Amino acid sequence: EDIVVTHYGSLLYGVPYAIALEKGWFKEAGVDVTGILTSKGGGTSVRNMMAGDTLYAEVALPAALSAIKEGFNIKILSGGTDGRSSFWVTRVGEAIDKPADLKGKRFVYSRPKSVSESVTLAALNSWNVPVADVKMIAIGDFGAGLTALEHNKVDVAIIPEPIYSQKEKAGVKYKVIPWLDEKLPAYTQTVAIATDETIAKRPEKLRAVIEARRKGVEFLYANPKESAAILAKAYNLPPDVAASALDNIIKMNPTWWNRGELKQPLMEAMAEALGSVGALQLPIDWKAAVQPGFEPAAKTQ
Amino acid sequence: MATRLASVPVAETYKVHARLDGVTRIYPPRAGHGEVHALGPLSLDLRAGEFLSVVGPSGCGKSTLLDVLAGLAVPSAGTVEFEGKRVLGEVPDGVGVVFQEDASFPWLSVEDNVAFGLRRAGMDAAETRRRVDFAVGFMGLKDFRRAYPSQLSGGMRQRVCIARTLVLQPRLILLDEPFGALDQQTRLLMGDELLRLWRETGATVLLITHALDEANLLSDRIGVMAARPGRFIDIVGTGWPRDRDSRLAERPDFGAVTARLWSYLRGESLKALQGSSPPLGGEAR
Amino acid sequence: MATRLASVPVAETYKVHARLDGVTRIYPPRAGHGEVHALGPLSLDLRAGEFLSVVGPSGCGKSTLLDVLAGLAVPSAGTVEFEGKRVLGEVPDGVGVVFQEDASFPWLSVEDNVAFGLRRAGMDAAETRRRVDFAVGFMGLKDFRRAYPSQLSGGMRQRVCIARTLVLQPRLILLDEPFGALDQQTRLLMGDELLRLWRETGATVLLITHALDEANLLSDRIGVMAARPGRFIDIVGTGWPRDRDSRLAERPDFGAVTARLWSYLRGESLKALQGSSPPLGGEAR
Amino acid sequence: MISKATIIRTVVLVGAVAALEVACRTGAIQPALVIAPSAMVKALAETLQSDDFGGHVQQTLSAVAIAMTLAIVGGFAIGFVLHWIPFLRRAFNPFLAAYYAIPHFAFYPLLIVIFGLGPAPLIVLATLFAMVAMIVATMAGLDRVPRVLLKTARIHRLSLMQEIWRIRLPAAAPHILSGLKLAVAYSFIGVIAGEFILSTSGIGHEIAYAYDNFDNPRMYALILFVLGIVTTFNMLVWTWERRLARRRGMAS
Amino acid sequence: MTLSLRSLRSLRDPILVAIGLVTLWQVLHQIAGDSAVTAPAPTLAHLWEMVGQARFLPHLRETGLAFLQALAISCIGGVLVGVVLGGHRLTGEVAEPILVGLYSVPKITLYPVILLLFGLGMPAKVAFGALHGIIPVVLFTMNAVRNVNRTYLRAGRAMRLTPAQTAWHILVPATLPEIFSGLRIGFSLTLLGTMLGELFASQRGLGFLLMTAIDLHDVKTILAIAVLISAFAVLANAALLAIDRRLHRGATPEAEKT
Ligand SMILES: Nc1ncnc2c1ncn2[C@@H]1O[C@H](COP(=O)(O)OP(=O)(O)OP(=O)(O)O)[C@@H](O)[C@H]1O
Ligand SMILES: Nc1ncnc2c1ncn2[C@@H]1O[C@H](COP(=O)(O)OP(=O)(O)OP(=O)(O)O)[C@@H](O)[C@H]1O
Ligand SMILES: [Mg+2]
Ligand SMILES: [Mg+2]
Repeated sequence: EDIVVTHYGSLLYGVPYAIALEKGWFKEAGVDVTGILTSKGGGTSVRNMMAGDTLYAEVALPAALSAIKEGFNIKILSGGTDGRSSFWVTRVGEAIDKPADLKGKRFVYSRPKSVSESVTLAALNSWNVPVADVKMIAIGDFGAGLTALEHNKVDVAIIPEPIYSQKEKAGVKYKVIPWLDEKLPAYTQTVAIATDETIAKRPEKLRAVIEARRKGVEFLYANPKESAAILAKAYNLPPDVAASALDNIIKMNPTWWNRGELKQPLMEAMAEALGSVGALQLPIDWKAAVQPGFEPAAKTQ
Repeated sequence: MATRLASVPVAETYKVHARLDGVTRIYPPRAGHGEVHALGPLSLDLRAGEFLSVVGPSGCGKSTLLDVLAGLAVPSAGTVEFEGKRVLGEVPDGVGVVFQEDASFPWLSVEDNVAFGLRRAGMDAAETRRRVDFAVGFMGLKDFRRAYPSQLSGGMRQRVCIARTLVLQPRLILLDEPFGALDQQTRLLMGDELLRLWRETGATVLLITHALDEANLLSDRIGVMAARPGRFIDIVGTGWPRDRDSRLAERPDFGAVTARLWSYLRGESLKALQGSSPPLGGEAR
Repeated sequence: MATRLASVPVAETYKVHARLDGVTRIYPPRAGHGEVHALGPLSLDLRAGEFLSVVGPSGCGKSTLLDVLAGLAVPSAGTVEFEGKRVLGEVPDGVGVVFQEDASFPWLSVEDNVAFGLRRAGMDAAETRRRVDFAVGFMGLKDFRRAYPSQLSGGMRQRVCIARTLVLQPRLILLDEPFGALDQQTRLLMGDELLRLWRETGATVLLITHALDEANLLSDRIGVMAARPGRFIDIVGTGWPRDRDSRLAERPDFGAVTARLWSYLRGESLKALQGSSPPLGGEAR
Repeated sequence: MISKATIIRTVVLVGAVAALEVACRTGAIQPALVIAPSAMVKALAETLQSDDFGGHVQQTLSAVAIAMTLAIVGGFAIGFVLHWIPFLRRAFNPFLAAYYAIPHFAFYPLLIVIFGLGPAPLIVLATLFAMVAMIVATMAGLDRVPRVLLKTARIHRLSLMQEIWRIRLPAAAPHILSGLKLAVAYSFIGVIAGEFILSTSGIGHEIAYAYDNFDNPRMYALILFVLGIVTTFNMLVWTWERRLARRRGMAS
Repeated sequence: MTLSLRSLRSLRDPILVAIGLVTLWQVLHQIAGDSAVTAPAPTLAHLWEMVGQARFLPHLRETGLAFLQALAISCIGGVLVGVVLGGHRLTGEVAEPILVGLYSVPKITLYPVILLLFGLGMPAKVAFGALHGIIPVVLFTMNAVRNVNRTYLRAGRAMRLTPAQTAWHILVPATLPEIFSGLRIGFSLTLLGTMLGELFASQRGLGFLLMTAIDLHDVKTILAIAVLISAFAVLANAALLAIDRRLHRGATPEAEKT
């Protein structure tokens, strides 16, 4: 079986799967996962899952919601990742130390109506900075954003892990703005989905994947060191980068990798953020979007 | 050449080797110019084993006639037959053509050019080699057998094309000014060789030429074409013995035939130069 | 044509209009073939206002000679002069050339082809029109002035190229078998016109031809070339009056010159056909 | 007068569209993947009426127009220079076509540094993409110019520019056409694909946005729109080619 | 002797260009800095290290396999289709506008359709690669065939060649330079297309490596892969050029120096 995990191999959504794969927990749970397909995020992950007859996918919540909204036959099964996991940075020496400093600054985001835009707007809003006072620049992807930052074409960028750790290890210095998204409510980033057909025909396989992932998440928190080693191997990262990346995330947000529960308020927070920039039409019919019965059982300890 | 080429007797099998019946050819109107009535109506019986030349003013439709006869162009009206079968948009087996334009393949060496048709017909290598060697030598291209057409003079390229057609030993040979780029002496030598080949293989030959004494010398009959639209004003029989060569030109009655061709053509060429000629009545078979 | 073309007297200004001095031309070795010694060493003084023809076996280097003289090819050794200045890899002003190959521009209509050089030279529209009209009519292409070369016969395309060169009224006219694709009658008519033009403009003409009586009829002198590498065996002076035309052929001494050319060429053509000829001594000026 | 080819082509296209329509309507193809052509047209009509659409179209088309012009003119000029100077040709030839293998989208950051944020990097990308085909075709075409025509040019003592414009270009034109057709296609591909990944406006971005948001009707409507514009351009080239061919006796 | 000298020279010039490109690269690095372009030396060292790793080979093999299949389709299919469209007027007039029109649509947008037709995995990659590469080959071949000297075709007909013989023995050799121009562009685009296919959905292949590198903003790896691919494409192009020169060596006179 193949499964799709968004940004597998680069961003850290896939760590629990890497651990489960390494430990053989998928087989143990009754599903033989042979490959984890990656994709460039956004709608592509969902489309790939549908076209490729893949069992299961962990994708960005906005993508899942849009697809469902447009009538695609998929359902949300269980939770993936929630809350903050990225650094807000500026150039070293740039004087952005308090909300008032944000005035007139250039913020970079990936695409209009994307998560990054909605989060940026929400952060500004939380500090009562009117959008009219800043400049929002869309640039395509993180990498280009960083380059633009270095060349003084923008002032504030978002760096997810493990890029931050990698840059840090490579000696690139950024000035982190930790307080910027402090007041933001937590929100769901990724969720697990499957097609209606798979849900009807092979629910036990889906449960197996979710169960194996759950074990991976628990292992991850219990053994960060070993997890970092597995991550380094699966993602081909230098061990120290992997370790620092995991460390940073756990420090910043100890519950980023969710065991699999769907946290309704966090999902709604995301939906609202998207709705505020017009990327998603509210309200969401959560009943139709979510397929109950796949969330993992309560903690087994 | 003939010495080494098996003979293909045609005369016994067919009386009329090829026949044009009421043929016309009209080029459709195109960019810049209206339709061109290039040929006919024209009828001609090409007798088996005869050597017929066609002369006529520039632009009168000689090349068009050859295209139609060879099956390379479809007549706008009328029919063409070869060896008793209708020719319909395809060149029948046994017909060989040398074009007025340079048709040597620039990507092949001289010998590969000459061998081209033989190889495509599946002739075995030894026989191909034998025939090519002979033809190349005979055409005076021995020193240039590995050269490419871009390294040859105009006349040499023309000789390559003649060789390429003759090695195939066609039963009907159609030649469109094959000696146009050759000097007179070479023309004579080639003419004599062509006559020998013709005699020994019994092939039927239709030759388009501008040189009237060449037409006279080589032919049993000479068709004289009127200015466009091309039709035969007359077909002059020469009555020369089959066993002739260029020494024929010394005969006293030789000049008379050339003179007759001259007198026919004088008016036609002028007409052709002066523009659209009125339709002419004369048509011969 | 000449009646309407202003005359450009050349004879008074230069005695020797163009001069070849010890010219050779060797084509470098290339795919399939070694180097080809095509021409020379050869020297020639082209007198101002004369009509000189060149005859020689196929492949002997006539076209190469023309290229060198026109400045289109650089001689491997020796020098070329035109109107007292050295010709060095550039075609001098006042030289017109008609090539052996079809050089009509397929993207231009007949009249645009003929007007090409005039327009490039910045001739005003009215004069261009006048000259083009005249040349097109004179070449018998009136009915086809808006046609494109693909709609013309071989001989018609050749006439387009002749017209394109002559409308420019060059002082030195180089012609490489310009009448090769024309029938004999048209050739004669064109030859007479060429003579008239030559007489009236005083231009110098070098004509490469395969037709010996044409060479004889038109020329003051006739250069006879040996088989490759091309050199002059002899340069035959005809002594015809300047004021001649095709009726000249009826003179009793006309035949003698043709016969002399014949006798020169007989051996050369055979040699050319039989392969690499030994170097010949004869060189004429 | 409508040519036979046009009729057949229309029949083929109508058939294909009808087959797709049927396949979609009967559910043989899920609407999640491809929508019915009629739905595409309907969506296109709606899209055309939305107010911000004109801006996107204008942005994309002006970028395409600039890229196309630069590519065709520049491609011919560079092709000519390379043809003219054998040393340069020998030197650059292996690199030319290899350009297409380079994953250019990986260099957006670099382009942003050099050309800034805005339409410039897109235009540069599209121009380069379209130009290389033009260069290659120009060289191939110039190789084909018959030597006797070049001799004729020299006889007429044409200046270099005259020779290029009056002889080489028309003589090579039928061969250069393959490059021209590709240059047209690649200008569109370059700009739209660039917008797809990089930009935040333009048709390409709109398609990407619809794609990411699973707005299939809008996505296919936009693709249809692109197809329509591209076809219009191609038809212009095609008509011109046929005129060339007719004069030269290639078509009847 | 002369031959080896000449081939030396034909090697020397492109090498000079390559050196120039590397210099340009260094300059760009100075201007743009590590976050946009890493310097040549460390990048090449990184490439060397990458290629040396055992885990690199499966990626290479995956892409190579897909590429070879796609290339076969592009080249063989492209020439065949080009000859047919160019040689048969009606077919050409019917099909050409459709083909070119479809080709001009950015292929990323056709990705869902490709997925629909071929599913996820090798066939989709091959299809994506061939889709990119085949049209240039078709266009160049078709245009050249259309402009083949009519007299050659008439000569072929006079020798009673079958359509296949005409295609193979006249159309193809007469249009070889253009076909090779098309093949060179087609080759590179097939390579690009194959990688683009991997960029969207994959777990192996150079495209996968490239995508992760882009996601991680790992400029060094991005450049290393780009250099690897470009070097491969340049070498292949040089080889194609050399074959082309050999194949029609007699046909076109070298430009005469005057
Ligand atoms: N492809 C064509 N399209 C239109 N008209 C044509 C075409 N080919 C020939 N013609 C016209 O048909 C007439 C006869 O042409 P053809 O080539 O048969 O003459 P020809 O007798 O061979 O002349 P020449 O002795 O000059 O070769 C000419 O007037 C020419 O303009
Ligand atoms: N580009 C070339 N490369 C190599 N050899 C050449 C080239 N052009 C001509 N030759 C050779 O030079 C010799 C003379 O050629 P040229 O064209 O001058 O002959 P010619 O006298 O004009 O012949 P013809 O009467 O057949 O036109 C020939 O043997 C030919 O093979
Ligand atoms: Mg003719
Ligand atoms: Mg010659």
